[in-house]
Amino acid sequence: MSVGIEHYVLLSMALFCIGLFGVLTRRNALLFLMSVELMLNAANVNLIAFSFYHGNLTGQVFALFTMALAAAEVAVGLGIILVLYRNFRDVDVTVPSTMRW
Amino acid sequence: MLPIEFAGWAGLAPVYVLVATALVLFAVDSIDPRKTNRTLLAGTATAGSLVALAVAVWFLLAGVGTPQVDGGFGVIELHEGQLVVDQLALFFMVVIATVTSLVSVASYDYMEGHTYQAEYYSLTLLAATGMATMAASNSLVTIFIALELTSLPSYALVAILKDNRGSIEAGLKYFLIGALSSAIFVYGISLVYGATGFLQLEAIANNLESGYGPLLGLGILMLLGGFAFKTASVPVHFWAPEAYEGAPAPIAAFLSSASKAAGFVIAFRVFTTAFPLETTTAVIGIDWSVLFTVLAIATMTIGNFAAATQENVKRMLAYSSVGHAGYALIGLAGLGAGVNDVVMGAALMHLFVYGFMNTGAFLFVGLAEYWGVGRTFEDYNGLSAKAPVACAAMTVFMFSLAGIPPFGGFFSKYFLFTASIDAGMFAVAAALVINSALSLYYYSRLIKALWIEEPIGERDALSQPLGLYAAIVFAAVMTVVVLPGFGPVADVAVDAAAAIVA
Amino acid sequence: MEGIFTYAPAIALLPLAAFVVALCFGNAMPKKGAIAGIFATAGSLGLSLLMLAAVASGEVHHETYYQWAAGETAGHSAAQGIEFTFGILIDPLSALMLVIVSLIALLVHVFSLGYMNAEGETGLPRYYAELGLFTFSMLAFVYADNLLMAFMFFELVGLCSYLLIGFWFRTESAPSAAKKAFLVTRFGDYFFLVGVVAIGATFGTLAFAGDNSFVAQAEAALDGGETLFGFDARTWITITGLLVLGGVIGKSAQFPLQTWLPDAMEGPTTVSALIHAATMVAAGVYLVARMFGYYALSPTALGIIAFVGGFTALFAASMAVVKDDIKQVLAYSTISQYGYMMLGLGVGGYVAGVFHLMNHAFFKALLFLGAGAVIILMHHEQNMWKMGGLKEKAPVTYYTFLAGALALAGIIPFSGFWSKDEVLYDALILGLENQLYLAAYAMGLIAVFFTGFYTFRMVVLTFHGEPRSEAAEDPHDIGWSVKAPLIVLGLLSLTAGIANLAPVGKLLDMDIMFLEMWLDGHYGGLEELTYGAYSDTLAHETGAIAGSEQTTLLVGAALSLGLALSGAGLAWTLYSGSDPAQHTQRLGSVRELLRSNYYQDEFQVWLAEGLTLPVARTADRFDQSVIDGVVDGVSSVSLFGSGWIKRIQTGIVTNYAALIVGGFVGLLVVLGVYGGWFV
Amino acid sequence: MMIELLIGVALLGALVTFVAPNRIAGKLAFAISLVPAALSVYMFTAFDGSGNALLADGGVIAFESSTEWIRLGEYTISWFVGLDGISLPLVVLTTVLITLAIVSSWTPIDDRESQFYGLLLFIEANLIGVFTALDFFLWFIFWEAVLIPMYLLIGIWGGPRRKYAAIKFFVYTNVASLVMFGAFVTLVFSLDVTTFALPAITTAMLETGPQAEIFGLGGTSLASAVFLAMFLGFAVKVPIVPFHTWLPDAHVEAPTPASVLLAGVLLKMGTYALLRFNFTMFPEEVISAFAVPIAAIAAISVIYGALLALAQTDLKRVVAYSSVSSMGYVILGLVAFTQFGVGGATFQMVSHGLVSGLMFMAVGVIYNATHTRMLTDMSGLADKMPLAVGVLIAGSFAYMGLPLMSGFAAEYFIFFGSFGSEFLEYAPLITAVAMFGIVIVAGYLLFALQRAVFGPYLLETDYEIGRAPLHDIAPMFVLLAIIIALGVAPELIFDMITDAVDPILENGGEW
Repeated sequence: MSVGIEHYVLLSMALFCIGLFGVLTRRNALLFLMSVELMLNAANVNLIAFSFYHGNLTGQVFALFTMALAAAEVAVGLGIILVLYRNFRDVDVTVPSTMRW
Repeated sequence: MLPIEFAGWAGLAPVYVLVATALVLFAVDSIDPRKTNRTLLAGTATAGSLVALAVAVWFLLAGVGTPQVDGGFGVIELHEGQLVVDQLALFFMVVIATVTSLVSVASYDYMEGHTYQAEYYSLTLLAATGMATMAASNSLVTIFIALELTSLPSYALVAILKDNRGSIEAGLKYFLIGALSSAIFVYGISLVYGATGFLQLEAIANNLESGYGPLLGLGILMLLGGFAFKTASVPVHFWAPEAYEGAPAPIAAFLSSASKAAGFVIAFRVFTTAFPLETTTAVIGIDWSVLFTVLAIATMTIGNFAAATQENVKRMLAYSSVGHAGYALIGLAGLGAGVNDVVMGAALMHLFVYGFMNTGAFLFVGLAEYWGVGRTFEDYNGLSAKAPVACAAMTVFMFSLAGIPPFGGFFSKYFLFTASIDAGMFAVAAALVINSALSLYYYSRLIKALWIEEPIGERDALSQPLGLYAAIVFAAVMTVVVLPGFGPVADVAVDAAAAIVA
Repeated sequence: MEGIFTYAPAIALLPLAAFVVALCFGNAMPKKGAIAGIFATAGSLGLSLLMLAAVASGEVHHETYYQWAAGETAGHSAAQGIEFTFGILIDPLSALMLVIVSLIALLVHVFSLGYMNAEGETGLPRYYAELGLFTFSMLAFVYADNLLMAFMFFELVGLCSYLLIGFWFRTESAPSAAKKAFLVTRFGDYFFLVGVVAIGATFGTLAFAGDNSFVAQAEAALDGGETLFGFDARTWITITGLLVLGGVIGKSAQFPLQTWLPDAMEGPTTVSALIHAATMVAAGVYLVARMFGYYALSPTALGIIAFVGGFTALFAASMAVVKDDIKQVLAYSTISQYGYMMLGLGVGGYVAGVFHLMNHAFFKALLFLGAGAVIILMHHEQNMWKMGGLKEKAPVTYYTFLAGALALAGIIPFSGFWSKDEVLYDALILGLENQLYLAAYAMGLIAVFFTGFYTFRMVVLTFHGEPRSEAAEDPHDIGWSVKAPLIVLGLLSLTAGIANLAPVGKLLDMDIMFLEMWLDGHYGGLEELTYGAYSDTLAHETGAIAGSEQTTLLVGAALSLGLALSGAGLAWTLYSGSDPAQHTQRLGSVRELLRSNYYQDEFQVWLAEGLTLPVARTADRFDQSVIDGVVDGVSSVSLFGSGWIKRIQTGIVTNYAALIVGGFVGLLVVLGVYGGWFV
Repeated sequence: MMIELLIGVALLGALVTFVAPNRIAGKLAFAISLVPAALSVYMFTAFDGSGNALLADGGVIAFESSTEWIRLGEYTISWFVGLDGISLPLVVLTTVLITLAIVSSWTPIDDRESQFYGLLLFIEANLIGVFTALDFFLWFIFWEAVLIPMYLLIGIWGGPRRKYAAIKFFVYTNVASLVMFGAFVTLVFSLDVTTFALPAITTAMLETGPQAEIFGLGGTSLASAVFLAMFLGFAVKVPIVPFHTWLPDAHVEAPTPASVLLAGVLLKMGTYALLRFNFTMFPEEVISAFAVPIAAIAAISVIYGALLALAQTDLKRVVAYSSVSSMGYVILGLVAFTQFGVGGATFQMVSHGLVSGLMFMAVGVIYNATHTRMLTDMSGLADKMPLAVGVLIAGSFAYMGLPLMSGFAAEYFIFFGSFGSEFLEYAPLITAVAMFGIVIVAGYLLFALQRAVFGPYLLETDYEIGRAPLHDIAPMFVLLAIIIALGVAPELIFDMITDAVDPILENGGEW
């Protein structure tokens, strides 16, 4: 059986939904971040699959960009999580909730 | 007379100036990391953004982006259309550079005594670079990169007060929501790419018909996640109140004015260039301007209603900023009714004026934080007795934000109102009326606190920090002056809008 | 003589000048402004007499002096434009009235020297200024040549009476009485103004005289059978006429708007004299006479005037019977006497009405000034039961007062007899033909008895018998300025009847009915404003007893004289003697009714405080709670909504993520369904 | 350039006064305000306009000046000002009243004077703008900008409930303006014009009417809907019952000079706008459909407002509610749509401005001395302050429409114009009902006078109540003089008013 474009899309969607699920349920900041990475990777899967499908390299190149930016994002994210831990002694994202309403 | 007669790449000169300034700031800091010369740093940042501003204005006046038949230089395309310098881009570069310079000047006093000053300024400039690039981006790739270039320094800037729990909380929330929305955004890009096979906006438009409707529709919807995040619109507006409240006031001003404007410019460009209304409707089976109509109403309503009963001034401004995003969304909601240039032009004008009045308002909050008078309305009571000039400026901002003449906000808001009627959006117009009334209530509450209420306790004389005062007064003067001088603003805005929606 | 009319405006303007002078410089002047007033009114009187002479020589003055406003009429009017002007009309009627008004005003000014200055009142410049303004307003009203100008000065007269009645503003009662006077007359003036507006809008003119007068227009409309404002012409004329009559009823204190007048006694007695005799109250009746041509077109309106007059005459007289305050008695007598005038005019007795107006002006001024003298004598005591025996101590006052009383009671040969008799005679002959009017006549006739009674009750209690208080035993002195006006007026009360000895004239067939000839334009006048013209328009059918005019005349005169004398006689028997009893107990429950003025004051107070005020308060509560409540409610609901909406922002970032995702899923579902993505 | 000069002087004066020291601010502002006052009086004498400024029928707009300002798509917004017989008297009223209000502020305002007088001059600039602007956007800028100084004047220098009153005034009238703005812009977009200049819009409206359909409405139905929405918008500003509740609060809490301006000029903005927009731009056909309801509301406003005034015990509130009543007359005159009706309504705008200004000044002077406005607390003031009380009495009678004072002329014109109106059905009946207001107004004012100024002097204060200083009294005498002058010679302004009113009545507007 040949692997059609639909399968890639389904895979990426599943990946995206798993990531989303993680975002919604994980309270640990690091896990939240990882879930977001998962969602980004879902997009990468799509991009590469579609690149193949359309026969141009744009998608693949863009996937590279995405990865690079994801890394940068993680770098900033980790920095913020670090100061979060310093200030709140916790990396639970639901703890800082002084600002509301 | 223009460098771009020799080289097209020079069209992005404002961006280059900004990024160069950022690098210079890094360099300055690297030479002697232990010494902090505030004047030098703030001066460099301000000078850089002012040069960028000057270049952008010069380009605009010289006719870059103006069609050649009208005696201009035409639109400059770079990298095969990945980046374009047209009137729209330059218009927003002006807004962004203006806000950046105001913020830089104000930060001189605000950041006094804080660490990481050089990083602060260079991050600001980097974010400004990202925003300016967003204005010129004409491909989903460049848009994404520019967007991230804006976002990442912004996260850091919001959280830059490392010992301040509010700042950290704000940074965290901003970052997490930002990460989530950029994931959604990228996924949306991938779907659009899947549906059309291209990422360059005109190319997308040309290949829309070949796409699979639902896939494209979902992609467009998810793209919206990125724009809504940047513009702090429903449904991705949740970060805004917290981020603005917790961030240093100049950064809040920066984000709520410049970053929002940048978000709008890509939204405008993407939706008008890549997804022309009629073609897209034919493919996805639904008129996306309806989507923006709903979002505009929801955004302005949620923003204004939530702002109405705030106790914390900064948070009130934050919500009002959400409300104004709703107003600006009219620019997209009203497309397709035959008056595209006016509708979108009005939104552009609003973002332009907003750059002054909102920045000024947040900077005033920054001034209050600098004084240490407190954060709530009550804490502001009777400030006018001690600082009449700053309070008069703040009054100008508030009335302008409320759309009361004779201030610049009047024209832009009423043009949006006019445009929404012109476009036949009576629901939006009605929502605007209700929200406007409500906003008048909470803006005037602040004026009441400043001028009418008696201070709760004795207050010492307040200092007059030069930078903050200069920025605030300049913003106030501009807010006033822009009213009589609205003619050129309106011309440029309508022309810029006409160029992309035609 | 024609040139004299050049000075006509000065008649009114002189007192106006006095007003300004007294107001601005009164304090610095000798006699606190009285001199200015006296000179001004004397000048007015002199000019008025010259006018009278000019009219007598056959000239009439009718000139527009000033255009107040002009514009287009709209709609219903035949005329295209309308001009509102100030003009002067001096014809026999107004010339006569000018003389009366300026004479009384002059005498009141002189009397005030004794009554106010000598008594050490404060605020005299204000007093004389207001008197001046009062005189100005009334004189201008009298020779106004159109209805609007008349209305304007009619209102100013009201203002001045308000100010003068409230002269002693430091008391509780005077301001209250002033307010009542203005309000009640204002109520009448409301109808008057509607009438003015209606007449102007209907006919496009408000002029009293000339080819283009509203009367002429109305006649033309009648002849043409036009429809005016959806009514046939006569009905509309009746309606508008009655509207104007509203103002008359208010000012002339006719039933049911007479209640303000007795209260108006709170003002200085001099002011009462002026108000009752020549200005405020006279204005109403004068207005009816002035536009008699218009009323003549509407028999219904005239009938109503007659009945109002007849009823008021009787009604007020009955209340005067039980009053203890000398001024109160006079006040009710005024109401009653103006009722006679209205009756006279209502039955078409134009001459009779004007004649009585003239006579009444003299004898009522006399009585009030006399009462003022008594009050001076009595050290400001007004209760008649505290008086008595003043006859010997103040003979001048007594005899002049008596002359006035006899005139008031209608005893031959005093002036009041002649005019009252003529009024009643006119009513009688009309009533003989038209039974309805007989009732009005009957009321007038019965009132004669009461008049005789209360007049002599007053005279006897005040002057006869023994002094019943210390003040009465040792009266205050009075000066020449008090006596002189009394003497002048006393003589006039005695002799004014000569002007129109109608019964004598008719019985002896002599041409001595000077006033009738005067008003009929025999000496000069405007044709359409003559008694003859009015009678032609009216074309009343009159009857006579036993078919003979003379018999009717004699029967009528005998009846009224007899009743007057019997009333006077009854009073004499009841109250003469050194220590008269009150006798009012015999009236039983009627006494309370009369003393309380038929509870009319209570009714009107109830109207104001029991009805209008609660309605106003209810409206206020409604306004505050419902209307304003809605406004505030909108804001409360908004703010409540605000509090609710901002709760979405929980502060927990995971919730935000969920809401964002939820938002997108919601949008996806909606868009998907609309866009058909799920198919 | 005269109008620019007027506005410019006021604006510049406002700025100068803002930065002047408190000590001299009052005198300085007075000196500055004399310039616009003198200028406007000069313009009054040099007035060479004719016809109505909005109706291009051979008339001349006086002191006209126009420059293109902003282009919004195909639409042009311009700086376009000029005067006609309707607006000129109102401009003079504004400048004179401001000058007098400044003088009358010298006593009561003893805090932050420079800001206070600066705001007064600022409001003057905007009021002049409202009455002179002939471009919709320009007009609307001035119209809205008036709110700012008034909000601050009430809020800062007002009475105990000033915050509530200020914000209510601000928000309520602003919402109304938005509604009106929306309605009018809708109309403009349906017309064949590419400008917001009012004369052009009027011409297009009357000659061709709406060309486009909006919301399924076109032609007469669209015009009617817009007429109604605009009427509602202006009704708040006027105010007409039941949109009047902001007014008593604002009036009562405002400091005296602000009350003077609020009652004297700001209320006239609403009626002026009604005349300029609703009753000038729309064809008779549209107006007549609403004539009876509007006239009925006007009559209700008169009676209801007067009844409310009757129920008050606060002297200032009495005067405030009576404004509601008086404004009802204006509406009645407008809707009668006759020369005397509309002309009288305009005359009443001026007259009521003077009279209510006078009343508020008098009440203010009394308040300065007694520190109370409650009728129940006062008694016998005539003894203590004869001049102030004398003016109060004169003002009261002017308010009641005493002949030879301007109020009578105004009311008489209105009554005369509306009674005979063929345009308005049931005109005689409605007029007669409304006229009953003259009785109630006498009732409550006389009642108030009796309570407050007559009777024995009873007020207990721990200081001596002295006579008011000359600069408190003088402005009132100036007003009184003008009131009497206009009452004796209404043609001073009535001629120019009717000259500008006539074209309105003649435009048939047949589409």
